[in-house]
Amino acid sequence: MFGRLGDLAGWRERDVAADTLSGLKEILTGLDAALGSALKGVGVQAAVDRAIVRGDTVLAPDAEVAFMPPMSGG
Amino acid sequence: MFGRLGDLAGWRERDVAADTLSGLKEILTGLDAALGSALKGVGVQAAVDRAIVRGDTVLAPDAEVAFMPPMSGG
Amino acid sequence: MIRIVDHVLDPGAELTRFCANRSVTGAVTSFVGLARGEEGMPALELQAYAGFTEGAINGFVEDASRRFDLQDVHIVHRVGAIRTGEAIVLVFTAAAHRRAAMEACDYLMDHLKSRAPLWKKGADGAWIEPTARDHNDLARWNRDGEA
Amino acid sequence: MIRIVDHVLDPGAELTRFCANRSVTGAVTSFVGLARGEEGMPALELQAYAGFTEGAINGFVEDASRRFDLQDVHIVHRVGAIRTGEAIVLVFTAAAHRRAAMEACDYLMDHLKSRAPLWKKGADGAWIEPTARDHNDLARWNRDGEA
Repeated sequence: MFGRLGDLAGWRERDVAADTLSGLKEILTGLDAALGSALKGVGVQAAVDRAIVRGDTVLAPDAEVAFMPPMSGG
Repeated sequence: MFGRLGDLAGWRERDVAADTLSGLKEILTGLDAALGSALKGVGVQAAVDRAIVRGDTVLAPDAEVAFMPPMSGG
Repeated sequence: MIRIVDHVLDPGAELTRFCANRSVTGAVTSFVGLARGEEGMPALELQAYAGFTEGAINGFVEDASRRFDLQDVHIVHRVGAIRTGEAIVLVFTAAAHRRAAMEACDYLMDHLKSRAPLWKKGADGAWIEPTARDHNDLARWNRDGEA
Repeated sequence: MIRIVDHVLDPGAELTRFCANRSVTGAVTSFVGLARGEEGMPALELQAYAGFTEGAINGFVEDASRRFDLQDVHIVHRVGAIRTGEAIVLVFTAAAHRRAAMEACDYLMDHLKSRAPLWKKGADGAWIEPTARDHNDLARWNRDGEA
């Protein structure tokens, strides 16, 4: 979780078991509805193993998923 | 004398008694005809006491005169 | 070439290293972005995504290298909590002639400021998004029709 | 603010000093002009006219200050015999925002390169005049009709 998503979640990293990106979002929404809603917000991107993913994708067991709000720039 | 004028003259600075800028040029031409001709060349400027002078001017006894070929820039 | 670091930067030491042992370089341009704010106070906090952020910045460097006749580029970006007056970002470019060095530095900063995967929190605790000024600066590079 | 010196320059140390103790500066741009040539060999020789040259450069700084929203400028120009890889000129500009700092640095270099009262001799012993490239660079600043 980066930027405001990390502040909203109250954590930056955690281990979650999920088979797909959409499944992961569902699990996170179940844990925290406000976070789940923010993950679907405008401009929020997901990266799987450091590559941007649009739409859904299958997750390998040790996949690293990042949720990124609009980038601030340097 | 700056740039190529100094190389041509063989000196950078010297004391010369002259009442006017044109008189100074005549004296220098008498000492060194090639230098005198170069001082009249295209783009050569004269400064008296660090101010550019176009045309002739009267020289104070302790005036500093500089002859400057086209500037190279930095 | 591209480093993301979480400690105080030393722009002078980096410039000394970047300028050393050059014989075909005529121009080195550098940009130092400093944190503005109240003296001695925390000014902002930056987050990067290790690996991902460097990859995106490397893409800007590759674009700049295609576009300008560059010999070398060095970028250091600070992350973490940054105090007023401390350097946030250093961009150094080297070229035979000054126009390429200057334009590449300008290009890289415009892209870093608006497109780098970095998340910034101001001294007031609010997360910041790129400004209209940043988007205008970036748009300058697309006026010749390049994507 | 403007210095003409006949010893080896230290761009990093100058940048460190220029960046120190700033709280309202967001952008520092610097340009370092290096002598190109054969490694370890004399590359060029520069003459200035003490007092006169600084005055002309100061005029460029005043023009730049009117034109751009600058906070500070520092220029150091080397004269005398310069070897390959050594710095010839340093230009530092400070501003709240990067566009002013960058454009002012660019403007100052264009004027220094073509209009500064300096006389330059190449490694071959021939005196050098400004290039067509320098005049083109300079002409960019007059396109808006300013003299």
